[in-house]
Amino acid sequence: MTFSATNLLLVVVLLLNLFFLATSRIRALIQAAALQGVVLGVLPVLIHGRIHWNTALIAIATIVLKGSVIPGMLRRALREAQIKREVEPLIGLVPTMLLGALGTLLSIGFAEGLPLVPEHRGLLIVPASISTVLTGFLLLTTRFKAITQAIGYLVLENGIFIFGLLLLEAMPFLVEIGVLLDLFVGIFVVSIILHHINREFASLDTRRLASLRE
Amino acid sequence: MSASVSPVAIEILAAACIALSGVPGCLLRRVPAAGQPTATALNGLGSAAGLLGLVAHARGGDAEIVLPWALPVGRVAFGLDGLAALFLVPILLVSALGSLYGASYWSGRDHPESAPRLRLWWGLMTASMMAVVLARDAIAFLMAWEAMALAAFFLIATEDDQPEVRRSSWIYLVATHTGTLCLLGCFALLAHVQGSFALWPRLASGGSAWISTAIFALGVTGFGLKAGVMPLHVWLPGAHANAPSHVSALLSGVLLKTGVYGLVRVCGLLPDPPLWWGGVLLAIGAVSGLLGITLALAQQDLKRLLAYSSVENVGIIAMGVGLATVGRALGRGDLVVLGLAGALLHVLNHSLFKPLLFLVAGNVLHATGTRRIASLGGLARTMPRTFVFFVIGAVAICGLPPLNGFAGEFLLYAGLLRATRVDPVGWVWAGLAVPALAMVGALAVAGFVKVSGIAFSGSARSSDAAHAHDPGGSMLAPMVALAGGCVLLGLVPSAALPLLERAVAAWDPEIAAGTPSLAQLVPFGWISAMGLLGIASVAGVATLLAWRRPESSAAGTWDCGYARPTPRMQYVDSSFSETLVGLFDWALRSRRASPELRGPFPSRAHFATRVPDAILDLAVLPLLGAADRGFARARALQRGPVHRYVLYIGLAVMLVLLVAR
Amino acid sequence: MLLPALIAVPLVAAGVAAALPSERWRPWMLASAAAGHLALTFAALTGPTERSLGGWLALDAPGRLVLLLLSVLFAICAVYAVGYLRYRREISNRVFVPCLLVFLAMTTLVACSQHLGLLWVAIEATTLTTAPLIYFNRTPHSIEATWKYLLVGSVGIAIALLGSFFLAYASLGEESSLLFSDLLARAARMNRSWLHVAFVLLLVGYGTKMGLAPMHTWKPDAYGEAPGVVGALLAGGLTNCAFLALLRVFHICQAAGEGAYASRLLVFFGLLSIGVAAVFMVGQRDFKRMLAYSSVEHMGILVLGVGLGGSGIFAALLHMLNNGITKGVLFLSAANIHRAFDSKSIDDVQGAMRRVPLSGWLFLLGFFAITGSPPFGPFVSEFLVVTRAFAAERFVVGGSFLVLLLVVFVGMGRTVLTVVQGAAPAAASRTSYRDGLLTGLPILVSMGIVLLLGVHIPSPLESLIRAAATLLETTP
Amino acid sequence: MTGTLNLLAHVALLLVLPPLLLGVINKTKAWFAGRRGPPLLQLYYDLVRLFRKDMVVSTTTTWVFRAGPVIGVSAVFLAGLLVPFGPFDAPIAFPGDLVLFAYLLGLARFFTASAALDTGSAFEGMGAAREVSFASLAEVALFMAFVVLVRLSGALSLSPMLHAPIAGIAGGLPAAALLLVAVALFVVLLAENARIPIDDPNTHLELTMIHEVMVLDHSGPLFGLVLYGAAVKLFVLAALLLHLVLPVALGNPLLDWALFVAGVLALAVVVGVVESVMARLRLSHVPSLLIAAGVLCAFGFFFTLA
Repeated sequence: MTFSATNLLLVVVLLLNLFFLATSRIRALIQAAALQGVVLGVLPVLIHGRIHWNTALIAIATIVLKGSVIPGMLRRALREAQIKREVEPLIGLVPTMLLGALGTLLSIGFAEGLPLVPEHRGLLIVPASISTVLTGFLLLTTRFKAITQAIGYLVLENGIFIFGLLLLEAMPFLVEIGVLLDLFVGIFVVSIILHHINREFASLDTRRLASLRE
Repeated sequence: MSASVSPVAIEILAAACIALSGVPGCLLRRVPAAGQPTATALNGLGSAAGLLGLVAHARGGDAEIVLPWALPVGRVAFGLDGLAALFLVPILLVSALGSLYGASYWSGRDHPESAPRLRLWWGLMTASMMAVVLARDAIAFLMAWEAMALAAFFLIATEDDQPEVRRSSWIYLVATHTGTLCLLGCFALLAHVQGSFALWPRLASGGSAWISTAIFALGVTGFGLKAGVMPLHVWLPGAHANAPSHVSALLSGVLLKTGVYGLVRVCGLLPDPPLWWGGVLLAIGAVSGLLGITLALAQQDLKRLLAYSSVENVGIIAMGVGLATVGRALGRGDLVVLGLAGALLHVLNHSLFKPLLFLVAGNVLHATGTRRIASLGGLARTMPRTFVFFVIGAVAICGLPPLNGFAGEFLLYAGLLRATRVDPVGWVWAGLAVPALAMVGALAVAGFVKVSGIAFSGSARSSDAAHAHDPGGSMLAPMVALAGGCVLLGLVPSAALPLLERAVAAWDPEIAAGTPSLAQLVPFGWISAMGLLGIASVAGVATLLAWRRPESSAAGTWDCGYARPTPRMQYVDSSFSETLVGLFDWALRSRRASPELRGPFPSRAHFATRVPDAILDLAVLPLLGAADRGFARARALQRGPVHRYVLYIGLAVMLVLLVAR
Repeated sequence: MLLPALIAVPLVAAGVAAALPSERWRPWMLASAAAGHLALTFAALTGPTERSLGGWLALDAPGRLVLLLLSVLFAICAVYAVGYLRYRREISNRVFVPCLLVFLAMTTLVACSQHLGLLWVAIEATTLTTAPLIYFNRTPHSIEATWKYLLVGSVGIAIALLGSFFLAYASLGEESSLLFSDLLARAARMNRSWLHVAFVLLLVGYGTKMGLAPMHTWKPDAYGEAPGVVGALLAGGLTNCAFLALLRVFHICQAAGEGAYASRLLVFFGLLSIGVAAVFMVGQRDFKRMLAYSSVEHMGILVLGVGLGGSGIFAALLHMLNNGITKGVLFLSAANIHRAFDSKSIDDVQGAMRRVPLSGWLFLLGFFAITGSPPFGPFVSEFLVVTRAFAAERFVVGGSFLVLLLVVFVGMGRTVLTVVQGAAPAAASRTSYRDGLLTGLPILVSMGIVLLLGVHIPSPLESLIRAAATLLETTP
Repeated sequence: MTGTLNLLAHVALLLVLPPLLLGVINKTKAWFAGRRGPPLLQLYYDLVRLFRKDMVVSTTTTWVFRAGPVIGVSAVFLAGLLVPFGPFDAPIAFPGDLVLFAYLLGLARFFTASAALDTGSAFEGMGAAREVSFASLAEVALFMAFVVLVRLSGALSLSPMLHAPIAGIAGGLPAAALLLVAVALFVVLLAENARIPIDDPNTHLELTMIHEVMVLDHSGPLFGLVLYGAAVKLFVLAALLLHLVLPVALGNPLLDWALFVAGVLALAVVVGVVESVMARLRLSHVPSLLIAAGVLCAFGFFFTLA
């Protein structure tokens, strides 16, 4: 049972990835990121069945941070910048989606090449992780608004977190918390920088941020 | 000097003393007059100690010491052998005399800010040149080599507020750094073949032929850049023209010789070098000689002319080294002795007459403030003593009999003529090298007749030249010493015999058995005799003329009865050398800015010819410009938006994963 | 007990500095914390290797080397920062000083950590603390530089984290852990394809933090806009932490028998970095950006040295020391020149030797040092790299290395000499900034160290480097 | 005993005979032109007249003006001592004296040209420029000839080298080489002594002169020295060339000396004939003539290798 539930949630994550690339409304992006954060929070409990005290703590911390605190910060930055829509991306919405889908297929093929430990054999974790990383990467490279790039970075971190699930019992608690803390402080500093960009350039469009060149 | 103190130790102490000669000058800045005498005194003391060390070496024989100094890698080893001793003589002499000359030429009063610094770098440069010649370990050699290069850079850039000085010091710096990198590669290969960093080993076999060729190529390029042989001479004219005159004297008199020292050592690496090594050096020498002197002929700036003539002289030295290497390849001991002795004697001679000529140029610059030959004239009458020194230097540099230039070229000719009779292979190069050397000699005569005729004779072409006057005693004293050296070595060339024989023995210890010694190969006695006979006959004819006591009434130059001749009607340097520059135009590519005269009454017109440096202006700079434009296009990588930067990271991961499967 | 103290002292000082209200006294916290840290470092270096926090923190030979460099460089920069901040009163240093101290703590953590995950957390923390440092000048350019630094740096570090997980998972089923000792023990049995992908990801990840090409794009902007003292710390300190991480990963790869694979990649990235730096340095109009490219070049040299293996590793470690201190000299003297002319472009900045003689001369000597001129330290290590390249019969690598060094010299020389020589152009703005004791002495001291490293390396230091090199070569 | 006699004869001839050569040349040219021409001893009369006259010295000159002719004569005289006359050895002979011979000519050229420039006149500058330019090409041909002779004779000193043809070099290629070298040396002789076709000694248009224009301002004894020096130089080069044209030794010293004098005078007649038959070359063509002489020697050099 647990296998099919985990795979189900991973499929949800894959669908969310496609959604990220489809929408250009930033508010919806933040909602989706929050949802993905919650899903990631639930996954560790599902994979390991028995509730060990540190797995539970990590699950709660992930849900709290990725589900509400970080999206809250991003929303506040969005409200301050008074922008609604992402401007026309570098290569258009549909091509990015196609690239995202192609990326997912590639990640599945790539995952085949990597042998897995017997108990993880059926899981979709590696493809999901790589696909999420690629989605985050696409958001970073094709979108222009600074806040969308921050969200792209967040999705990238989620992808890596998914892969981290395989090593949950080996990874010491301190490091997991350290990773989460770093993510939180990262987004906190990014939001401060977004505030300063908005104050200085009166817009979050990173095409203005290209005057340092050779 | 008891034999207990090894000559190397004396040399190192002397080097240390000279190195510190500039320091007191810098410390007591408040008393500008005090710095110079202490610097010159310390320099002189160091040189004297150095010469004493050479005398001790002459008696004591080769010596080597390893200082207990823990370099990060390699060891600080110094050694003194015949070859190093010979190269030390010019370093010590020219440095001491140049410092004496610089005392009043570049005194603390006229140049309060740059004089102390110049003396500091002067001392450091001399000391590091001594260390270069003494070093017996690759790391110590490279350290001394770069210290010398940097000190020379700071000396050249003394007046760095002028853009021309900055440009030429920059070209020098790039050239010298290229040389250092070549040497880096060469010593690394040597360490790979030989296993240790010990210097100037006699390699049984140079590893694979390919590696020994690479060692030779890198060594010749690295040391050739410093010696200033033809294609690698690009930095030399600019550096010599823009440095203070006594610095140019040190540069061309001695710095080029460290490059030659390196060439000689590299050629001595293999016991039986391939024949083409010698051939390449002979060819480089001939080309440097010919094109060097023709470019000198075409120059309109006195110090650039002398700089190009240094290229020519280094070319002649390279021909000597090439001949010696050919001799080693063929196992002909007499060619080795004659070639190397000819080259080394020319090194000694050149380090006497070239600094003399540069100090003459210094006097002229000091008195008239200009280096342009065409605006000088009549200096023979306004600066009689400088003119005498110039004539001595000019006769010596053209290799004309009574003076020392002749002895050096005589050895080279003897060697080349013997080489023409080597039947299997040697005849081609030698056969062509002799006429090349002859032409170089004749062109040198043309070049220095031009300078003596245009710059010194005739009437002054500008007011500066008219008001010139001879400098004070302290500037003339070193010139007397150098001129004396030229005359002495000219009349008694056998004085340098012991020094030369020890150097040849150090270079090629297992010389072919039965090789006659240098004294037997070359009739030094006859050269001295003919020199004295020449002077006697001149004196005889002069007394005959004086006995006749013809009353000589003075009048203006008849000049075919031309009514009012003006100084501007005299021949000018570019017109003097026009025939020869025309003859060599395929190499010189001279530029001519001549006005087109239109209309019945043509307006004021200006005619000028300019000879660019063939290699620098027509090959190196355009090439670098093209590379610059190519790099500019490549810099589009950093165009600014952050997505492109993140894309690079993604691409890097994917490509590496694909390629490095 | 020493290691936690090494990390705690800066953190406590950061807390106190944040609390301290007076702008004048806060910089002195820097100097005192640096002094304390230096003392503790020497105590830790001379003492036995102490393990604490359950074996996660331990100072092995490479760690000691990096810690020593960090501590010395921070002490130099701290003294300089006191003088610098006294001049820059118009901007509050309430954020600047604490961030610097946290930066020191985190880099010390990197040097001591024996756990790949903990090391990652520490490096990520350094990225976040340096962002406000780069933003110190509050100009639009510095915002752009900070944004690029943060984004590219974070993406790079995220890839490194993914690589760490791949590496942990490579031992397939055995109780996977990220402690170096465990990883080394299990290295022989690791799965090859997991290991290859892990190494590539770690190389690109930490390569981004080191500034290897093509991941170097953030460096010219960040170092160009940050104040000189931050540039010195980043170029001399942070890059070496990332290099330490790469060294440990390379060690694991070698233990797993994949040394050849890893070396080929390192040599490729090394030469690529030197080449890209050379191309970008020619015709560079801004002397701070030029120093950033010089840092890219020297990171390439470090990686090239390690890639060549054998005595190349000793050369790389020695070069890490030489490069760190020389970069300190260059960045700090460049900062003085920048303040004296209030401009970074070589069109306005000329004749530095006349306006700020001490900084001008040190900038010129630093240039000679960094381009490998003999009397100074970097020459020895670069010569060893060339010797190793030829000893390993890799003539093409050695030859192209020498050619690229020449191009770098030409590119850098043109900029430096224009800045240093000649007379100040008439249009140049006259500022009141001149060489002071606090802003001049530290550069002089570090120049002395560079000269010392070139002429005579003290034996304890040499044995430390030798130990680090042998440790990295021996597979358990 | 005969050695010192030959030495005395050598020196005597070197001192006395040269002016006669120019007399013979002028006589031949006059005979060609169908006029009586100046007496054979005309140059001796000129020299005596000049040595008795006073001289006018320009104010712009220095000691170099006087040194030019003095050093010119003594250098050429010394060069004469090196060249063997006829089958007899030269008074001074040592390995490598051919280099000294050439460089003595160079020394003479250096000072005569400097003396010319010393007067500061435009014409003399022109003459000096042409003199040193063409001399550099002539010297290449001279040395190339020496290299051929060294290859053939195997000796490094002038005396044994020039006596090799007398020793009867076998026919075939070496003889051809000697012929080429002889022609080249003849051209060099014409160039060094300002004879037609390189330079016209009797022209009055300064723009076309080379040697004559260099001595415009010399007068009195100095001019005498110049003329005497030119004559000695012609005599020495003729003696050098004679070894290739007339490599004959009769064994009896008196007859040999007579044969030598006759040979030299015959050469003077040949020069006179050439001057009467040819016109002066355009100045821009002179370098190609001298280069042709050098190429001839190069061909000779390649012949010696067979």
